[in-house]
Amino acid sequence: MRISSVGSSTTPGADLPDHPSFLWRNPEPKKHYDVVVIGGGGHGLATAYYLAKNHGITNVAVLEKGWLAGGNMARNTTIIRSNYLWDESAGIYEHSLKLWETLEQELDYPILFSQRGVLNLAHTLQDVRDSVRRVNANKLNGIDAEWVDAQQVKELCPIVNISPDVRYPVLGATYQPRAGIAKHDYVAWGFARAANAMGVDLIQDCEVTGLDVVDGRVTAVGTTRGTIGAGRVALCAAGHSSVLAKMVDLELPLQSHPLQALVSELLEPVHPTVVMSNAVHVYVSQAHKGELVMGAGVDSYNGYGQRGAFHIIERQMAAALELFPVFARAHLLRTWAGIVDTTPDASPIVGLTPVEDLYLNCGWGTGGFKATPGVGWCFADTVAEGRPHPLISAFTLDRFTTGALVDEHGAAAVAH
Amino acid sequence: MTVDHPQRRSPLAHLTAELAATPVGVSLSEVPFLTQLNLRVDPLGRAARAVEEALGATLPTAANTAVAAGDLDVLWLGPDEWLLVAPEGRQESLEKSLRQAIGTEHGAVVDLSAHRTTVELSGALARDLLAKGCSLDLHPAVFTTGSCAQLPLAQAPVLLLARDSEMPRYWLLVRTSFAPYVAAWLLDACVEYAASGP
Amino acid sequence: MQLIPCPWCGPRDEVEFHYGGAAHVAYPEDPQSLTDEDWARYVFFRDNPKGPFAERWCHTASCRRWFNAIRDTATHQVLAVYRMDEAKPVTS
Amino acid sequence: MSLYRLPDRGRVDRSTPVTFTYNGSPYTGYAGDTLASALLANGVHQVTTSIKYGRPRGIMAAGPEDPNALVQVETPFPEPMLTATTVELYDGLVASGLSGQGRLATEPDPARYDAMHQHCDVLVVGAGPAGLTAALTAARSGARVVLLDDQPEAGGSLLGTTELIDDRPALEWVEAAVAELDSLPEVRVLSRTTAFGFYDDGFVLALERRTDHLGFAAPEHLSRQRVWRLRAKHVVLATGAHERPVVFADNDRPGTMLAASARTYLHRYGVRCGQRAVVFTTNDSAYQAAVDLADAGLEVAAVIDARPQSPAGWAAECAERGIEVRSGHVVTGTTGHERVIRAHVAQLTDGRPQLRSGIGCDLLLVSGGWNPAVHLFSQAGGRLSYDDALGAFVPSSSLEAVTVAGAARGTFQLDGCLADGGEAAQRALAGLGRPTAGGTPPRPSAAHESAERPLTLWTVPDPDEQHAGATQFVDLQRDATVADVLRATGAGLRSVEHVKRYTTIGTAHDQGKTSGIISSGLVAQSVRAGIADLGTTTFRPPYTPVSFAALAGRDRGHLHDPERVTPLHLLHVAAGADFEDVGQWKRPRYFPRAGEDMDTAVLRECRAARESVAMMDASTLGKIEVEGPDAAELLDRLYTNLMSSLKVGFIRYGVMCGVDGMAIDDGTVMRLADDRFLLTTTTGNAAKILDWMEEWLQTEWPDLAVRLTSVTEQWATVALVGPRSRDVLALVAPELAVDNDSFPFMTWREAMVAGVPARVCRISFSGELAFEVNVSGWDAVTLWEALLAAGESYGITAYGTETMHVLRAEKGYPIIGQDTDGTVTPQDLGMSWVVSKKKPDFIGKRSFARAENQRADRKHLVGLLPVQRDILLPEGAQLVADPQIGPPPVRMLGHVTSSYRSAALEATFALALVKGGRDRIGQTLYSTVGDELVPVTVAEPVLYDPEGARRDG
Ligand SMILES: Cc1cc2nc3c(=O)[nH]c(=O)nc-3n(C[C@H](O)[C@H](O)[C@H](O)COP(=O)(O)OP(=O)(O)OC[C@H]3O[C@@H](n4cnc5c(N)ncnc54)[C@H](O)[C@@H]3O)c2cc1C
Ligand SMILES: NC(=O)c1ccc[n+]([C@@H]2O[C@H](COP(=O)([O-])OP(=O)(O)OC[C@H]3O[C@@H](n4cnc5c(N)ncnc54)[C@H](O)[C@@H]3O)[C@@H](O)[C@H]2O)c1
Ligand SMILES: Cc1cc2nc3c(=O)[nH]c(=O)nc-3n(C[C@H](O)[C@H](O)[C@H](O)COP(=O)(O)O)c2cc1C
Ligand SMILES: [Zn+2]
Repeated sequence: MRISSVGSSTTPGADLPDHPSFLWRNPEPKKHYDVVVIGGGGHGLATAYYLAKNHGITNVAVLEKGWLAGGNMARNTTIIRSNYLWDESAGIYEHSLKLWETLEQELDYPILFSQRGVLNLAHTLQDVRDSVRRVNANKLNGIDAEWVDAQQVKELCPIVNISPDVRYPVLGATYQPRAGIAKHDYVAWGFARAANAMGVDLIQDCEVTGLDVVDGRVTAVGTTRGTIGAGRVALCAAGHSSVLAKMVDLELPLQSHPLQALVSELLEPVHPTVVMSNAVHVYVSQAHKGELVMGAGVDSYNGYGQRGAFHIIERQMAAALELFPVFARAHLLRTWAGIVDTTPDASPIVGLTPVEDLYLNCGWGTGGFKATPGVGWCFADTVAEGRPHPLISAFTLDRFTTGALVDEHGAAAVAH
Repeated sequence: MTVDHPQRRSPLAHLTAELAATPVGVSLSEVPFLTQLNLRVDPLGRAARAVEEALGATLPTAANTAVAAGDLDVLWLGPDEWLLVAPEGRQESLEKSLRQAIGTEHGAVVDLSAHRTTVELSGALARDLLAKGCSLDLHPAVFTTGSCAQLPLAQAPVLLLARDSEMPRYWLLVRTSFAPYVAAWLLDACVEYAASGP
Repeated sequence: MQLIPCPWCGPRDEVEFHYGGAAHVAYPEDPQSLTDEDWARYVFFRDNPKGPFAERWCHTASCRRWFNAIRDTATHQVLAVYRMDEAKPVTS
Repeated sequence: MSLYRLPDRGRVDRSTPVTFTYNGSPYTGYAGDTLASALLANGVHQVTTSIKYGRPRGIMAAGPEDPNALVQVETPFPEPMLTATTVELYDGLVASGLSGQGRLATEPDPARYDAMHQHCDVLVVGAGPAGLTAALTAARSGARVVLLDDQPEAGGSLLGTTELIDDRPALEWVEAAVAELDSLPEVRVLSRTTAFGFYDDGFVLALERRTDHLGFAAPEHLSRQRVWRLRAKHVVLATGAHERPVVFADNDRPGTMLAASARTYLHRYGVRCGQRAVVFTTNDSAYQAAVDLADAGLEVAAVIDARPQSPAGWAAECAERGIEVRSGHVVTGTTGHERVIRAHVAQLTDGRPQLRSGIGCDLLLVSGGWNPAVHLFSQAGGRLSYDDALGAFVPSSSLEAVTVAGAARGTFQLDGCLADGGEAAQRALAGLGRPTAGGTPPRPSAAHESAERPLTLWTVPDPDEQHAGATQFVDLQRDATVADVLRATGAGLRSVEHVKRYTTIGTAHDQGKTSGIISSGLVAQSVRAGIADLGTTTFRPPYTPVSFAALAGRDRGHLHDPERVTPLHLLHVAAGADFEDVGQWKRPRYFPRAGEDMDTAVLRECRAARESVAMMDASTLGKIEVEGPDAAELLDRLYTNLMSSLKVGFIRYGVMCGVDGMAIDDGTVMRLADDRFLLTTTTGNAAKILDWMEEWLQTEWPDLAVRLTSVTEQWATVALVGPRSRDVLALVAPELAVDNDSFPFMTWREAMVAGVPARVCRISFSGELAFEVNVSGWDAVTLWEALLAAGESYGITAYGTETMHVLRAEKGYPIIGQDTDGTVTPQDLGMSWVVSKKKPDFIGKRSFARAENQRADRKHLVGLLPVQRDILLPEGAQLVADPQIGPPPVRMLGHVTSSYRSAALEATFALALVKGGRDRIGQTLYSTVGDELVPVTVAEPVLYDPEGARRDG
């Protein structure tokens, strides 16, 4: 397998590695599994992988209602960073980032993890305060983070317009050098292939339509391909978590919203890093083939339609051109949307549920791609051991009752 | 008590010349210092009738319509909310008569004369100009004379009134803090109609 | 871009509206008497169905009225709108 | 005249020659050409080389579906990645071929872009025969109709044919139709306009290219491109169909072209694309191309028809022209390099090609059938189903208020398209409740009746069995081949979506318009599934690429977002203020004098406020009037403290919390009358708080008789601050008793100030004796200038937000949003006094009782004094207990929220949120300053005048 670096060659297609010639089997579902993972997105696949790898639990099925990793995993802007504000978040995201750093070798799959650094721009004095606060907290949590001024922003990303004359000038940015992007599909396929190789059954076109609960304990899942017995059930359904939880009358503090993204045509390298801006509401990177990948905030209303409204895109383009005037004649090639499950404090919910043997991983909202290996690791451990892994123990459902929220709105408002 | 305001300044006074220099087909001007009162009463209540009597005008109950009575315009803003627009200097007398008419019934009268300023927009191209930033159907058969609507014009909230939908002639009532933006936006929208460019 | 039919102003672009989430979630009669769980339920937990959803919208850019709508969250189709003082209509 | 340009055909303007440069060589074409037609007319087929393998690539189509002919345009301004088939030629055009990656200009784009809203009863997309009849039928009824088409002129595929309608050339009918439409007042016809997105409720976005075709002559004042935001009651999609190729080995060689496209080049541009052609088809439509080319003087060597039987009528036409027809044959490959020189032809027996023979040609036309352009229909949520007879996906569900007509729904005969258009319009009119006007439907010339069904053939078996499929290109732009698809299915992939992502088929600029369905077909073959079940990949906007700038429109630069300003703004600008963005507002941050930096200016401004008198523009504060018998009750429910006990003429400070108990805003409340209050909000929160209040009022407590009105801009507010403020006020308000007894703290008065009516409040956000004077926005300048004049002898000093912050922080007054972050309660701020114990309930109260709120180590707002008195702590600095920090993670105790140099304290100081902070007062903590830790002493938050003696003057 060829593993290549980024942005060097003049023939962009030639840059990309070949995929392995075998990925996974397409087995018929068995009657019973030790663990049934619902949802074949990145989190579900990573969970299955680590169940097999770290815990030797291989009688596992991942049930996916559509095509594998066709949900948010197929449509996120792939930003990976760990510079979140609170200790609890720093713990899980940094654990994840460390895993990313060796994941390519671990999975023996070219996931194109590129640590090109992420800039979060500050445009107002309050942005500056919040940024400095986060940088300082990150440093004390052992996370590489810097505050850079506008001039340094320009050095890191020369096409950013740092003129003071724009509507919302760039006052500086936080910078995490180890942050970056990866190729989303390859990550999913890497986990899938490795899990498959260890015996995990990846079952597509298999929608879970019911959960059997006997004496307060989940025993099986009803699917469009028949009932499947389960020792334990791990829910990794992202945008559809509420719908599934409802099957066991479990109410979740989640709202599912459309979140849109877009790409341009392939362009010669112009954008060496990742730039995010809350205030003007856009984030941009240039992916490996050369397309600009961008996103903005969520559409305001609940929606399961995997599509959003176009004024969001138009606004985003205006914002992008404020920051990057050279993008004027780049072309919008494709837009799309995912369904993100947002929580009141912009932090995930991971752990046990009131239903025995039913485990929950949801609420990653607009920012869970970066957590894929980290949460897969911790969630697998939680499911295997029947207790919360220490790194996710703050992200209980219970926190909404006690009030011990992990409010990451500041670090996560345009959260990717 | 009317006070003499020697230095009173309207929000777009400094742009008078620019607004006057629009291309053929568009006229733009500020109509400063109009009296504007916000009125809230139950449309079915006794107070509403008393108000109508005092004003000599009906309170329109059809959404997004205005009625004119003499030099007074009554614009529907909501099911129990209207904006009364009158020539300059009438706020105190109008407020007084409204309060009197409402009496002890629950209502609200708020002087908003300085809250918004008014931009008059007319000419053959006026509708096109608005259509650049306003999602409402401005067809004269739809947004007829006397129609009014609150909505965004580009990025600014405005209150739009069709004084004459055929001619056409519109009023844009704009919160003063947004007025320079709206003026700049309108002037920029005119650029394409300038015969030889700006 | 959805057209949201304001019960007063008629159909207008969605940008004119503010989304208010689930409808018919009453403020508890006596919050102080609730358990922490019940209070948390009121504060943080809202229905999130796929399909018809009774939700609140406010026509902020225009008449500033709050109203209820039943909208299918899967298709975005607005099935009904009704004023705050009207009962929830039956949509099949 | 070149060998390839015919003297007597085409719609190009031969009186207007146009010179252009391609890949460095000069060429000539005509007005009315596209870059592609002009290149072809010059005998240039190769446009570029391919992205991955560097293979020569040419022009394959005549429209936006071309997967190959990518160019970079350099003049008048660089633009990446346009298809040569959609670039209209203009004088001075400089362009070059692109191998997949475009290049952005480094200088700013000078062009204007804008948007326009347009409503109509019926929107017709596509001005081919179906669209034109639909538009005419609808328009004749008096309906408001918009007809748009991406081409410079109407006619659709008729532009590339020689058909007759009503016994005259079809284009005469088109011309008459357009003239009639143009004459109707309620009709708008937009050419060069592509509908690129179909959203909910009849909302269609379209891009009009207004000046691109003018090149250097484009007038600067016109927008180059315009986004139309169309809202239609009914949409007729008459978008036609895209011809697709059949895949065979080396099918990417320049000179290989879609059959109907060659026909279009012939009839529309007067270009013959070669001298000797071979036509390879699976359906009837390519025969017309063969016949037309032959009639135009090309040698048509053969028609290779994959079907066992060629259609009799067409066979006869071919025979008449001496064109050999080989049915049951396929093209298996090509020879050539920059251009095809030979087509390899073989008989197909039981699906296997037999012995090959070569036919010399410089043009290889291919038709593998037609894909209805269902993109917009699918975007709008319409379902597709596979039509076996057509070998294509067609609209299958009915969408409310949408009708698909003509080739877009699989109607491929002209008569059918004309009829479809009329019926679509009738359906639309019926839905709108409009009667249809009469009129005879147009009648086309008779078409060849054919008994032969089209054959669905995605790919021809590769004679090179060793590298099977390696040069059989499915997506030419992505250099993705049949072998790639097979590798994907071999890897276990079953879904067309996976195959798309594995092979990248369909992800280039053309979004797989010609290749997508072939990929589906191949997958179906490979995994032995029905293509009907596999379906297509998802159609997403935009239909064709749209420049970012067009979408940004005029929302750029200073129109990007409104700059909200106060009535005093121009005075501040004239005074040289440095501004700060607060929400959308521009607020003066400080007023530097010559040679001053911010620190010096702020120290001076602070000193003036503390020692004499200073003033600031506070007009940006949100202001809400609350009126009605239940006004006090509403405020009691929303504020944490009691407002109903406030007396008329008095003012009270209040805090609002969310239901979660966290502080969301603060401000003052004036009681104007028993049933009237005026409250202020923070600058950035005005709209949010009004919405918040309305939400509670309308949705929870409709029984309360209260009405809320925003009066933010009605009032301009000037804060007059300092020990001399009373003296200055007395000068400008001679009738107002300003002494402490007559005008005590937290009261307000009505008075004439500077000759204008005013409401004067005695409140203080600085701890000094201070007043806030509110006047009508019209009178703001009068007031400001009068205060400046009256205060001159006291050295009255204008100050900005920075000084305001220092003054308030010295007093320990928090700023919601700066000293709080959504996780802070009033108690955390040390403001238990503002939380009523008496009220049975108010918003947020219940949350205070939660477990987390009981913890002693919650964060509290405290003061911090750096031990070294001149160190300014950075806002955002983190605090730790021990200077000896171990390895991370290090336990953090809180952070600095506000930090300033204080003239009054002659030291720096800060406010901070600190875990258990109130219990740490007097302790030493350590604050990060860069990579250092510096000791700080925890202090009471009120550092200046803790007794509050100064505010009474
Ligand atoms: C536009 C966009 C941009 C984003 N950008 C970023 C970013 O830059 N960085 C970042 O970190 N995060 C980002 N995210 C968020 C990230 O994509 C998600 O948080 C993350 O992918 C969620 O985990 P997942 O991969 O398991 O989810 P998914 O891939 O959505 O997996 C859930 C799966 O469950 C399946 N499922 C649902 N219901 C059922 C059922 N009943 N039966 C069987 N299967 C079911 C779904 O089909 C789906 O495949 C973005 C998201 C979007 C939409
Ligand atoms: N012989 C065959 O097999 C065959 C197959 C297909 C079509 N045809 C012929 O083609 C014609 C089809 O007529 P028709 O009216 O359905 O289609 P058309 O192809 O004549 O016209 C469609 C028009 O819509 C435009 N268009 C497409 N998408 C657009 C968009 N998104 N925005 C703006 N414009 C867009 C196209 O440029 C074109 O001008 C008939 O004459 C038919 O006989 C024949
Ligand atoms: C990081 C990233 C890069 C992408 N690049 C391209 C691209 O170059 N071309 C393209 O057509 N789509 C691209 N896509 C979008 C996908 O085609 C597709 O729209 C997305 O996976 C959502 O799936 P859907 O549109 O089929 O629903 C990209 C998506 C992501 C997440
Ligand atoms: Zn309304």
